[in-house]
Amino acid sequence: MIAGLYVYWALFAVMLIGLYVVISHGNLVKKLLGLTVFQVGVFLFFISVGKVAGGSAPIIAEGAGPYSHPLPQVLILTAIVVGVATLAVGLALAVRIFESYGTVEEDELERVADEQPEPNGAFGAQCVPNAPFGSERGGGRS
Amino acid sequence: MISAVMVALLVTMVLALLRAFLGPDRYNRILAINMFGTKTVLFVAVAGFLFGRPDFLDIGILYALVNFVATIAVLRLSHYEELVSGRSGGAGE
Amino acid sequence: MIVVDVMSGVLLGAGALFALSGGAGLLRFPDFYTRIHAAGVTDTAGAGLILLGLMLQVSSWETGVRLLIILLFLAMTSPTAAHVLAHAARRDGVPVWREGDERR
Amino acid sequence: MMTFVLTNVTLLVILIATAIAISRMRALYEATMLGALFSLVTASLFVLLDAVDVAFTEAAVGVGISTVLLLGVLALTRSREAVTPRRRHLPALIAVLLAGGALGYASQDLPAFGAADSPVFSHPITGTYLHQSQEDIGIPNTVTAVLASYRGLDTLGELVVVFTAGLAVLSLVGPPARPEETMPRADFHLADYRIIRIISGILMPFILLFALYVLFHGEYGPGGGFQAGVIFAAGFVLYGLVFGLDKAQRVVPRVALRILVSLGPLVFIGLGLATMLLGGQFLDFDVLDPNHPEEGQHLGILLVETAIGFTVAAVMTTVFFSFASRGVSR
Amino acid sequence: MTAQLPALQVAIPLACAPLCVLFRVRFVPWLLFVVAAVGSLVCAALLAGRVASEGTVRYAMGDWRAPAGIEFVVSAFNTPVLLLVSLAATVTAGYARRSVAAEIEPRRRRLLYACLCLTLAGLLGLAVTGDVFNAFVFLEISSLATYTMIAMGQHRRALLAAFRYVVIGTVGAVFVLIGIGLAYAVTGTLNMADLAERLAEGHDNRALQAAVVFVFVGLAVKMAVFPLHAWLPGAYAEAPSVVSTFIAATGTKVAVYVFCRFAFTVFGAALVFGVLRIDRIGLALAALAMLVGSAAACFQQDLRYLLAWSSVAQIGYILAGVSLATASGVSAAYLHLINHAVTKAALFAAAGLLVMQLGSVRLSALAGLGRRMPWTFAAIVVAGLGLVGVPPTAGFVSKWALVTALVERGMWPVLVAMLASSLLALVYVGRIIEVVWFREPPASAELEPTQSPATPASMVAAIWFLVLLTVYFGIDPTFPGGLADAAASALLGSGGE
Repeated sequence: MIAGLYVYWALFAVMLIGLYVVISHGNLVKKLLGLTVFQVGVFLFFISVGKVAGGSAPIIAEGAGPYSHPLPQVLILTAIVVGVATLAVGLALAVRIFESYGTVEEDELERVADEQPEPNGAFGAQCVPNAPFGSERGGGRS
Repeated sequence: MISAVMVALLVTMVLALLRAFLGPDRYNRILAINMFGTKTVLFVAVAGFLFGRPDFLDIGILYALVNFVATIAVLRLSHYEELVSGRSGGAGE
Repeated sequence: MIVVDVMSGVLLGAGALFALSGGAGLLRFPDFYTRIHAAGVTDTAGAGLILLGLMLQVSSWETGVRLLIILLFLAMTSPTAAHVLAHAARRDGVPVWREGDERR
Repeated sequence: MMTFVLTNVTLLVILIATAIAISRMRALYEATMLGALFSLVTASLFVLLDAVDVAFTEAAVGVGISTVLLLGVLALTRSREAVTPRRRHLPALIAVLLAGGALGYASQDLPAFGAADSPVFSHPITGTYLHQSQEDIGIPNTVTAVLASYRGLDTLGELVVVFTAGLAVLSLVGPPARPEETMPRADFHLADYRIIRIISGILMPFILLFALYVLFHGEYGPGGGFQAGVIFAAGFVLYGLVFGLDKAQRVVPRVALRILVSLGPLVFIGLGLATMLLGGQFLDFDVLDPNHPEEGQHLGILLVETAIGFTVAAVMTTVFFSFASRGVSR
Repeated sequence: MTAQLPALQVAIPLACAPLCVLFRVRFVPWLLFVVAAVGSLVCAALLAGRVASEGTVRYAMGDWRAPAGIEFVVSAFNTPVLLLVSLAATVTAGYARRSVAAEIEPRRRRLLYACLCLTLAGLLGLAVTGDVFNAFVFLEISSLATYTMIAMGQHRRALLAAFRYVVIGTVGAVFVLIGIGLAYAVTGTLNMADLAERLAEGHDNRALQAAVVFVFVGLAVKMAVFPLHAWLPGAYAEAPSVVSTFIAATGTKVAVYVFCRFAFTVFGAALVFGVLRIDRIGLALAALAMLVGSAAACFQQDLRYLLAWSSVAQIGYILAGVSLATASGVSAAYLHLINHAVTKAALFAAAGLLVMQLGSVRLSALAGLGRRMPWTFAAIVVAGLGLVGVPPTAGFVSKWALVTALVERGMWPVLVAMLASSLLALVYVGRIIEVVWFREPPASAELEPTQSPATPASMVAAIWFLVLLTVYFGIDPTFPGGLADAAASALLGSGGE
């Protein structure tokens, strides 16, 4: 019983850890990291379904024995790129939220939203983040 | 013999992982992860030979490249933050 | 043919030992700079030996070329990464361990 | 066989340990680095599970792009070392227990791991993809064959998703600043960057050459459009990190990026419409070369891979430049 | 060319999106969105004709036979959705020009139009595809484009609403992916028709039952069903008014269609409603959604939040209809899906017009403006009555169909919840009417009589077209009713079709 399913239980554990991080953590960037862990767990599950014992990669070569199934690998190639696309959108939002609210912690966000409900629209950057790439332009609005 | 090397690599990876978890400050962790990356490159190469399909070594090249880019990125971005906050005395010692 | 197998066995064994010693050094050494010495040396040397050992067992020249490319790439980037890491740590003021200090 | 199980178990244990460490790690920088390690272990597991193309993509994307983006955002949002401890444990535990229960309940009837007679392998399309494709399409790498031809629409959808992500970052974090706006500060040209400069300078041509190799080698070995695009982007990221944003933007001008981002999907959809006009179905590459369809499939797959390669490279580089110049131009 | 219609349906909007980004000349992006919307409407109409005459239309992508390749299936159950989404897109296109010019800064306009084309293409693809994983990909396309558009809202709260929707939406999409993975592991195929055949006998397979649960939890997030609806109020209210008009009419509706498609034609009603009793859970959640949605709507201070919470309640009605699993129930659900989409699009469009004219739609700011802008507020009142379900409007027809379906199955508690929710709807629509017509405008409004410039004809025309449509469907429900009955019979009759 255990011999056949240990992989699936390990992967289910990874998925659940990711889900736990997404829901419990307050920091927006940490949530996205948890989301990545959750998605990777699912991808590994798909690929382990397509694996045959003693098989080899589905690249046809003479006498290369049984091949693992190519279909789950195609699906996961698509899913990985979808995951990164969602991560990029989430991170862009996190940067903009930091510039508008001054923080990326959920509880502080609620406090800031209650204290100053009506600053000027979403485009005003309250504070100037540091320049991570060693370049400085004339004093940004601080 | 190759499976012995595989076992050695796995043990080294676990040791590096322990240092990554224990590492008191950031630099110990970067070092452990960089070492883990190099061992993964070797793991892929040895796994290719062990399981009979040695012609998939492009992945090894990619691992080495990506490991190098990640290490430079970690140093470049985290290091820079210290420079800005001026804690390390700016331009030089 | 036996000589080639023996040679690759020796190389692989040496590489494996280097890797293991690097891992052990990483845990046992007291502070960052000693650990980076352990990791830096064994990374490059261990990788080089294992890849050379594998090269002797290669069947087609394409695989051999790929192993050579990995070897060259690792030989260039691994020391660079170690250097940059040590330099960044030094600039960041990570204190050097003196005899008698406690482990950091 | 034993070494496979041993390696598999070890890597899974490392995977779970890293996942727990990420969830418990309070400092965000360290959590991101462990995220890079997590992707690396996942990629190694993919290699073990014979998913070579997926290992390629996961390593390039998970360690290369995601880590750099996460670190860039952490630098931009000046995330403090420690994350505030306030956590909502109760809803998380409820969700995890429910999902875990459902997964556990499901695992009892799942086919055994690696079983050759599982429903997945006994389905007739296995034969179609592995053997029939050699006659219809004739390329050894069946993953690329299925990706680009049998399920071409999935790949088109995926390319559109990457294009949408590029639009999102362009609209949220703005287009990358113009090169002259991003002049590096005086002390940036430090002696300590000279060694990385030299090494990166030497490596850059080989990285781009390797990306092109991966792009055109996709039919015979692991590789393909997405992997090549991400390797291109990793090369430009390295160049941007080491030589500063302004030099990187001279290498890859903004206009070229904007054109390439929207050119890729157009080429792919145009190819689909072209096959329709030539009398076939949408994305049916047989009609590209009427007398011997196999050549048509080769041509179609090559065009698809190239379109994907350039689009993914352009989008990932635009995303990186936008994040980088966000810190600068503000 | 008519053989290629299903592919054209998705290809036209998909091709317009990158073109929008390439051609940055002033009105070209808007023109491209109009081309995409009208093109998809023409394709939908032609397809509806072909389905009516020939029955199910199958289209193999890349000329690969079904289980190996991806196929599009257009039948009676998805033509109403195609027509609805294309119609909503066309009306939004007409409405969009002035509204986007007023709310979005020039640099972002072409990106918004590109995202509108992508959302349209994603929703149409989701409605048409016959492959399970392909549905996941189209779901991601439409979701990602929607996240981007919501984040273009004027207020900074839009960013928070977009981020919450990204996290919840992605977790929902991954749940759908887990469900697909479990179903694939048990059957080995991704084609819906093939999946239905192979699942016909394995009803006691636990992995399959878990797959059903995971897919439906993921879809419940996309449908904003009661416990998982947290993202909807913020997303609809903070988005630019063009975006909220379009996604209010189509976003959750296509998710309901996918729910029906999975429940009836993929997993089979016997498994979903027989073995797993999803109908009891669905009816319970629907009743809760009705009550909570309507109750929350009564306490909102902002018109758009009020409308968003009322959407949560209306989705409860549709879910109640679907969960009955009877022909009359599903037909009533489809009818309410169409009527509510048209009504809610009219209301959000009117709210967008108010935002453009007055700057904000807080109820306090709207006090006593009924006389100053009679056309806009008359439209709001008529559409509001449609929400409540007052006889001349379409809302009454679909609620009546729902009541008869509920009575037929004898689901009295859900019936009571429905009536209570309609009463609550009367409360919040009455509140709007009272604030707008019977209250004295605050002193400040008097000072700037010029505040109401000439209301743009294109926007008022779009709003009144939708309102008249609701009234027309109310008086002569044969067209939507026919579509709904055909869809219900296609879903239930064919089973594994």
